[in-house]
Amino acid sequence: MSRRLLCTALWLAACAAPAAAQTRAELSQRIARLTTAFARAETARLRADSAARARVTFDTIRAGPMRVLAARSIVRAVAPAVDSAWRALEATFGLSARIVGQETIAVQFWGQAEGNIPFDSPNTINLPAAPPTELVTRYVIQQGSRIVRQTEDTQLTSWLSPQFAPGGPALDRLDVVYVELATSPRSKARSCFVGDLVACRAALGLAGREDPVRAWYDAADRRAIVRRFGRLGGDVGRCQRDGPDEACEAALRLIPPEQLPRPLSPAAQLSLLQIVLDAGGPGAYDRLRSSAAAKHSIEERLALTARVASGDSLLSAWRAKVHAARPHTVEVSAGSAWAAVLWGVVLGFLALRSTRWR
Amino acid sequence: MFRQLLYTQWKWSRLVLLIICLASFALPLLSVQGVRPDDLGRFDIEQMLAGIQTWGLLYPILAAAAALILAMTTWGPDHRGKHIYALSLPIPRWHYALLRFGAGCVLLAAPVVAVWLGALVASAATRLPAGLEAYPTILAMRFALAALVAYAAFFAISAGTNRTAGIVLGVIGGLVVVQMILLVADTNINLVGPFMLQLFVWPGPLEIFTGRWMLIDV
Amino acid sequence: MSHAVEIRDLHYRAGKTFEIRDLAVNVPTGSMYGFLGPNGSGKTTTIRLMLGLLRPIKGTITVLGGAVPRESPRILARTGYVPEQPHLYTSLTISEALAFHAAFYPTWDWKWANELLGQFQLRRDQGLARLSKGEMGKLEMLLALAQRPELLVLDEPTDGLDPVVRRDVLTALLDYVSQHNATVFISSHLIHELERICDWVGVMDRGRLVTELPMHSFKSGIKRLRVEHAPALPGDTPFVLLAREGGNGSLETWTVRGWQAPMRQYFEGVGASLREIVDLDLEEGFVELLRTFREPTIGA
Amino acid sequence: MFEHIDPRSPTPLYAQIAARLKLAVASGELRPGETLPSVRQLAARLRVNPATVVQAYRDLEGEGFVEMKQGAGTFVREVASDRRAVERGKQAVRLVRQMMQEAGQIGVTTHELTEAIRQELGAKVA
Repeated sequence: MSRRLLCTALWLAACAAPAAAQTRAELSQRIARLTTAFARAETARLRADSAARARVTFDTIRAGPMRVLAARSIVRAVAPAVDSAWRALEATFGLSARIVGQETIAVQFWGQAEGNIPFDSPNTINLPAAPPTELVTRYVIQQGSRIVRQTEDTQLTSWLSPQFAPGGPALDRLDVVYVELATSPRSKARSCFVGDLVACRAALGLAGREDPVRAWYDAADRRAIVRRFGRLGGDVGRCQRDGPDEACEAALRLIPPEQLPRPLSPAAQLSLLQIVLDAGGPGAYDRLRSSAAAKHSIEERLALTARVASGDSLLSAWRAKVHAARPHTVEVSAGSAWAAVLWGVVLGFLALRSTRWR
Repeated sequence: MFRQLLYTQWKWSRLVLLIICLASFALPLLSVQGVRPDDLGRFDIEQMLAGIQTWGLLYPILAAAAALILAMTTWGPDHRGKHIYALSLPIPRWHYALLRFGAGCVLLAAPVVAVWLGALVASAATRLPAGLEAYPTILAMRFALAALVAYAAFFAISAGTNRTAGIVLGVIGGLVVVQMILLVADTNINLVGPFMLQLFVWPGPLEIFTGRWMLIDV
Repeated sequence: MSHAVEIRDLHYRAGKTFEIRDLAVNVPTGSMYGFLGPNGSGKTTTIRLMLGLLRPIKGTITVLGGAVPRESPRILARTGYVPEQPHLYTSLTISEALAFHAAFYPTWDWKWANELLGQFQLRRDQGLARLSKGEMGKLEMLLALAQRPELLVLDEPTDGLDPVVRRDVLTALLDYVSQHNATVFISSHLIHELERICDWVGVMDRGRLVTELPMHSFKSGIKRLRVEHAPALPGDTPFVLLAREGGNGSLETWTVRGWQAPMRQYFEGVGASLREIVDLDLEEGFVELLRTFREPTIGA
Repeated sequence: MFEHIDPRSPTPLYAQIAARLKLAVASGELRPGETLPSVRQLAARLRVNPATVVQAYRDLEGEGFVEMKQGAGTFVREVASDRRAVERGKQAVRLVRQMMQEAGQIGVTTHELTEAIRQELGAKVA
């Protein structure tokens, strides 16, 4: 995880430098040198940890194929969380959930009797002292689903938002998605909201190999995004000063594709996925993973998983569901209306009983 | 009998009622000024909704102000005359207070209708982007309910004797003082907090004030 | 003889300073009952208690057959009230005040009201705030009379008004009383006026009722006697000796209450001689009565 | 006619009104058959309690001077001339008694009083 962040930081620093002086080749040379130095430091750290670990006693909690390492003093607290985590993972990922057994997960509480144990497992969860069980469960689920999703095919992973995990945020909040669609400044989101399925496909990033800078935004969107950058020279400056659209496009191309802000937030994608998994029934996720081999587009794979004829019908089903979840934000609920009337009567009655009249 | 009470109350409050009605009519119109496509012909919807929301804060304040002023003009003359005239009238006291309350509610209908008309005019006059809708009637209903609750509260307070008003203020003052002492002694017992919260949560009287006062929303 | 107003051992206290203790008042139906008393003697409070505006601590008040305060709404519908201070909504005009008042009284008589408006030369569109004291007094009386009440409770209706206004108000009152047999309970400091129109007198002082008599027996009962060679100790006298002042030499002046003609023999009996009997009018009688009521008489 | 009705005098108002009316009948000021002012008018004019006027009229009716007809008002009755003379005599006696009482108060002896009367009468006769 941290390596990836390091690269993006370098990229951004590189783009920010004046483009005329640095060619692309020099940039990639410098990054390669830095990553090798980082790798050498990492191996040294691992060798030191394994020596310290031998001296400390800890247990392995098993739930199905899942193996969680924890210090003896906190095993009683962690065990129930591991069980419920495993159940959630199995419910969502079906058979693929067994992949979680390939790696061990380590859990440590802050200030536990045994102190900080340098586990060699890449999935170490450090939690505050005596955390509530749901917190432990949520972290274990996240680690578990990360392990399972590591082995997803690149096409699925690049589309699916990293936040996707059983019980994750905003999986079923269609009303939040509705509000986003209705109020999003992006043209693709707005036309999707109005009914243009092609726009929905682009907004949800299902359009396959197309060039995101051109597919995801129209001219106004591109200018709006570039305008949000800081005061910079070159294409960015020209675009900000109402230059031609090409300047905005060039400015956007400086950012790596996966860093470009998608027209719709991950919540929208997650809601689509949720609909697919619900429609697909048990083992839907397994089918989604196995359909990678058939070289379908991500949209076709989703349609297959959801046992729906075509991508369009899936998208229109999704759109219909979102529209149906329109939140009644402004309405006065019957409860509060009656409460107000009741309070009016009660307070009014108080005045009638008032002793003012003596 | 009711007609006469209504007439006197109308005579006492007609000037300030007119001002309130004008404000109630103008408020929705002002709140939709921000709903226009920007220079790129696009609707910056978050911006617009934020603008409408800030304008929306004025509705509960206006409802409460209208209710307060009406309650004061209802009981003002009686207070000045120490209620002798009201007491000498041949109707039971609760009947007199009930008629006064009814007359107040009828007068309160004026600002409510003004808000409703203002909202209707405002929503008719603005071109809304897809996805946004205008809710004039719901806004007016919420305004009416808020005004009713506020009017009933102020009506009860100003009808009460100075003694009861004193008791009520004393209790509130006492609570705040005790709360201060608790804070100073940095125990984290919070008396006022949950009580205040209850006022604004559902069964509480002021819950109607905390709704979304938005003429235009998703 | 039934009473329009009956008050039995009434007990009321306002704050610590003032108290009405076991007060009993009986106003005969159809009479004009004059209610006398110095300032601060509790007249206005008694009137407010009588109308149910205030609640007594103890005691029963029956007005027009109804118990106050339980049935006060029905009683107030048949009672005209003119308070000591004007109590109407000053923001209204006269016609609005009339319309407002009329709405509450089923027995309201518009013809009589308009007639009185003419008599009192009150302009309909005049605002009450701009009325003079006299005009307000007339309006208050008008409102009370125009509702054709069976009982009129007037709290110093004409005090502080100029004679012309007083005359108009009194003639209207008498005019009304002569047409409808209504009971009038009038409290006033203008004793000559009460002497003229009242046939009953009640005197109240410091929250207690001093006396309650028909006007005629009240006035004839109180005399000032010029007595010569009066004995030092009068002993038990057939009348109530209120006060006794040594005049010049052996001539003394006795103020007595409950005097009747045959009581002359008492003086022969004690060897004194009754030189002269001086009649007192209501005001002198009232003043004497109060003076002696406050300080106990020498002899008694 | 009722200038000197005095509410402050000990004699009750109804008696004063009745006496004044009797005097008027006796002296011929009120002719027989004339109607007396209605209770309402007289009470309003004198600003006295109407019950007082009613009582005065009833006394007069008792003594046969007037006749109250229901709804039509009160009429002076035909009074025989000797009744009127008797009435005038009674009034004279009342005046003399009052004069003697006032004389007693100011210490005038009866002799001086009769002397003054004779003198006055002598001046008038002469």
